[in-house]
Amino acid sequence: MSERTTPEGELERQFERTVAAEARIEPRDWMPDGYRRTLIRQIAQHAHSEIIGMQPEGNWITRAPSLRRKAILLAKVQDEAGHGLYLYSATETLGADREELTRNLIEGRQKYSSIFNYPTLTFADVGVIGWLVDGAAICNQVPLCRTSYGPYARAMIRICKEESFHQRQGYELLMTMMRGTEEQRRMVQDATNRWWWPSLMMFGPPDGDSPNTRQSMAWRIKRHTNDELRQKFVDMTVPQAERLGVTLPDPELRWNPERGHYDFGTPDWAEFKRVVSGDGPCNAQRLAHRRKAHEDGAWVREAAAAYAARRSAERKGAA
Amino acid sequence: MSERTTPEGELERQFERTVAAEARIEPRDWMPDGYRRTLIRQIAQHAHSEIIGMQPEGNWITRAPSLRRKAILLAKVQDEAGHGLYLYSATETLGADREELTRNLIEGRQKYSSIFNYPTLTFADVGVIGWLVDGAAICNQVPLCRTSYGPYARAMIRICKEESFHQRQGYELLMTMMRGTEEQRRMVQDATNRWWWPSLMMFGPPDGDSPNTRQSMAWRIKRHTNDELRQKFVDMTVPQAERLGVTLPDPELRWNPERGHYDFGTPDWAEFKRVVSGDGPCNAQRLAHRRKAHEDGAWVREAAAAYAARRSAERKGAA
Amino acid sequence: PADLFAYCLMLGDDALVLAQRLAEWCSRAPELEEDVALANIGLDLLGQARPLYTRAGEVYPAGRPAGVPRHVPDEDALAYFRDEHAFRNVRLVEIDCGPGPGGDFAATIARLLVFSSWRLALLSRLTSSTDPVLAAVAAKGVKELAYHRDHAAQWTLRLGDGTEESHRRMVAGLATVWPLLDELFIAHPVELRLAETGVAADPSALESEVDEVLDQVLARAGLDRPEVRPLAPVGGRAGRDGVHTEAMGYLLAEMQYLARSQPEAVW
Amino acid sequence: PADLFAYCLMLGDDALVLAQRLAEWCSRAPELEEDVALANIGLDLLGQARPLYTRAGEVYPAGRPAGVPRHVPDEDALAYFRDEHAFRNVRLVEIDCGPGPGGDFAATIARLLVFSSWRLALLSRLTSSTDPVLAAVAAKGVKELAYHRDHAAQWTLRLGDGTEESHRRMVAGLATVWPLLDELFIAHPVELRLAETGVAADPSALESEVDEVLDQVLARAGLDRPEVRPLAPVGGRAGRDGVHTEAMGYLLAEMQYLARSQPEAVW
Repeated sequence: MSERTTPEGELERQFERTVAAEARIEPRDWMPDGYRRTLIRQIAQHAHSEIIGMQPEGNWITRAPSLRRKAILLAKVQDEAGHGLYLYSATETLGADREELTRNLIEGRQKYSSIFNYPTLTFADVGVIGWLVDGAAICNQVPLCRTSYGPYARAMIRICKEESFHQRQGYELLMTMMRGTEEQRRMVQDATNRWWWPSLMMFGPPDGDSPNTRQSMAWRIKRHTNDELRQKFVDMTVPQAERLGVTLPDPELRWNPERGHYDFGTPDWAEFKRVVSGDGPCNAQRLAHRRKAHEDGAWVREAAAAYAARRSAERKGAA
Repeated sequence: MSERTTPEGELERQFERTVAAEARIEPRDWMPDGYRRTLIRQIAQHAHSEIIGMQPEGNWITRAPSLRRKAILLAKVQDEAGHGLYLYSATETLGADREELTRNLIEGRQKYSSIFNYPTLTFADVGVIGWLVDGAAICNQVPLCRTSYGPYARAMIRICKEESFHQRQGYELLMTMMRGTEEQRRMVQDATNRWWWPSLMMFGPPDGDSPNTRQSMAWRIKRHTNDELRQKFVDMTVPQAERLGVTLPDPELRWNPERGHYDFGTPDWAEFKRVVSGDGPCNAQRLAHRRKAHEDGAWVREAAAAYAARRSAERKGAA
Repeated sequence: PADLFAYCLMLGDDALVLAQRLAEWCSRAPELEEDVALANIGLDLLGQARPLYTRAGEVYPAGRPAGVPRHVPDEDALAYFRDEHAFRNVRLVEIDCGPGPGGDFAATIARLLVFSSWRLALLSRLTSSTDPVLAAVAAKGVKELAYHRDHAAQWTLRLGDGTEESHRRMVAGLATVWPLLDELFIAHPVELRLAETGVAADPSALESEVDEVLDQVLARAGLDRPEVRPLAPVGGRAGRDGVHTEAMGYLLAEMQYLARSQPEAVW
Repeated sequence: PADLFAYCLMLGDDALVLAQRLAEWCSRAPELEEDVALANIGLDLLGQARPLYTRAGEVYPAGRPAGVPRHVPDEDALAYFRDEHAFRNVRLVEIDCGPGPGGDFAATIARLLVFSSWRLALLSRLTSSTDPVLAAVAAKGVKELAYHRDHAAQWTLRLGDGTEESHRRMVAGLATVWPLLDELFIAHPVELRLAETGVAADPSALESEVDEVLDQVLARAGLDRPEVRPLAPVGGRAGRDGVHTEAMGYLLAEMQYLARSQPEAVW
């Protein structure tokens, strides 16, 4: 490395100028190893989250109570698979290997969003996931549309567009259910109670406990702190809850006219740590499901590869 | 063999005297090879029928619409497993090997009653199987309680007792359903329509086409011809259908005061032959189910055998 | 109108039940691309079923299941509140071809190949149906089905001509679905009556066309037509008559349970 | 009476849901003797659930699900017309331990060992319940549970000390069920209140007794206690609070579908 110090230093300054100017880093551009590693890790975790995130909602596709909802839900879960695909592609532009990332996921070496380690217990959960979980995801992701790495930013633009669509659909389902029977209103309230705190945890630990934030912000990978995003989400969501007619399960939640924001209680960070470290209600189930799908499908992928290799050899033989 | 001609001849006369006197042949008694082979085949087929017969009714245990019916049905299917066990034991007294008979079944070398190759489509089928299928089985089996081979006869006494109990329970379920809703009455009639002709076929082909009947009757393995038993079943069942309020799906069915019996139409013997030869609606499914259970359980049986062998070796070592 | 009602159900039920089976794969497919593809096919089929049910309800309101609250649209009343015997789909679409224990990806592809080849031939004819809704559903559907058939054919080639294992599984998958093939070409009286007036197509007229397609795909994939006998009907009745396999009851229980548990609910 | 109602449901739901899971084995067991044995155990548990539901309905008629026709007995109204969140069983009994894809015979035996050891300890205490029905159910149940536990223990020995394969599977089976163990000893407020009046038993008092039994069986079978962490509750709530695993909804759909499809029917 030392022999290339000068050009490397030049490249690094170039990189920093690009980032500072809010321009995009592209796959062929030079980038610091730490930037590359951070991005691969972050995008892979995001991809894993989309893939694991298919399960909680996928759990209701075969049982959706109307054909319209069945179609909406199937399309949504399909979109999540699609998001996973774009994001894995973005990691490939950074030199990562999808098969390896998948192994990292199923062997528990890389994380995915902990929110998916909670079960979906009623059809209202489908709506609440759209409203709260997709809502929180959008808060997290909108700034990523301006992230410094080009392929990631472009993937996020597409993903955010689809997620807002999902969020509106989720909220609309809940609105419909709230206009329905007493039991349906109970289901919506119950699902809200179960998903509210985990949704707040989606923004990560409080800023004081978030060691990677500063570097990521300098690199323009990240643009807001966890607590800023969390506040934004709460401020956005409280009026939506009111319109819906559900109570958010936080007795400390109230408008603070001085701050111009809602005050809210402290999530149970001990629970957060347990779930992140593998002890949520569904961690084992989600990973086992993914692992089984991957292993059961191995013979198919092998067959496709063998077939492609043979065809390609034939074409070369013919040429 | 020739050297033992005289004692053999004596044994054979002894055997024939025993049979003619309506006494029982016991496992240690001499018996002709043909008698032994016929019995093994017949008892094994009967055992297989009990085992395969668990499937059509077993199909409704997890979905039974009341706890009482769930308990009755589970107990009934359990009894069928028990019947299979007694009957396999009876074949073992004739020198057969249960594992080999099971292989004969799952590899399609030995038959089971073709009636179980029809699907159970509604809960009414559970009742109709009790009423018609168990009813026909009882007609077939009551004479077997006096069959010449002791262990078989004793097994049949126990089995017949339990089957009449099942038959009454099936009929009672239908009676209850007929007192229920319009839809329930439709279900009972529909199930009756589907099971009536297959039940008549349970007595086997018409006497003219039943090659084994004569020898089996001489050996007192069988005591009535197929057609005699079929007539008896029809005579018994028609008044039951009337009490129930269902129509038997046979336009030719009517009382014949001259014969003192009901006249009835001819079953579709071409369908019978197709189902016997493997082409019924469920033949492949029933065998695949049995095969899967047997294969999935192989490791358990091997473990039990290894454990038993080790314990037995330890006991010998200790002695 | 009762005939047209029944015919819409036949076409709609085929699509809905297969969509339900395909949805079972969601998050379980061998690769993400296939999760997307199978969901897409399921969505196309759902999208065909819905206007067919609506049409059924429109032409023959008496066919709507009794007792379903009025706010439930016809499509849902028909999909969620009909009992098994009122479903008119062919048995091919209801059997478990995986991801359940009854099959695997190869059996799913085998079914999709057979189904889409057949339905493409059927919808092609229905584009000129004298019923405008059927004609419109068919016109949209032929494009979708052409893609489904192509997708299934591509996989049949890959699996048939992939590895030894995939070849073996593809052979088994074909053997799983082939007994259900004959039923596709048996005309129901409703179909025959409606074919005479140009509303429906006689399925028995599709057999040679479908056979040719299947033979071509199998030949290119190095696979033989399975030598299996057709699955018998029950007392002469099969899927189109509302007589199904034992798999159907479980499928409907899962699909309809929530809707039936809360009939007054609004979704 | 609402407490006693809830407590009867807890005990009844544990029994019914496990009976339902055991019934899934029927015609699928590794040998006929085991088909008989598992059905027997399921029947015993069903036989415990029924008087518990009847007692629940008797002491607290307001708990009967609304809208169920009057001819439906309480036991069926409670078993078939309650929604998932009203089921009070521990999560151990509802998970798929085979014959579904979630387990195998070893996992089934592992669950039965844990469940029957625990329930035997629980019912032993309830034989002196001040509620006569609970005491009677418990008195009958202890004999049954002693057999269930013995049966499970015998198989644990055979599988743990059988072949390499069976040992491996038994280890995996224990790992499947062990995360659900802790929940068995967490007292619900209803249990605590009723324990004070001598109606119920405090499950937290059973832990050392059950642990001892399990340790003994495992030691004899050459198996270690799995090192797995307990399955987390959801927002502090688990089975006894009506918060279940995702498996529960499918189980109820299958079990309740027919009864709910035809609520006016008489069975």
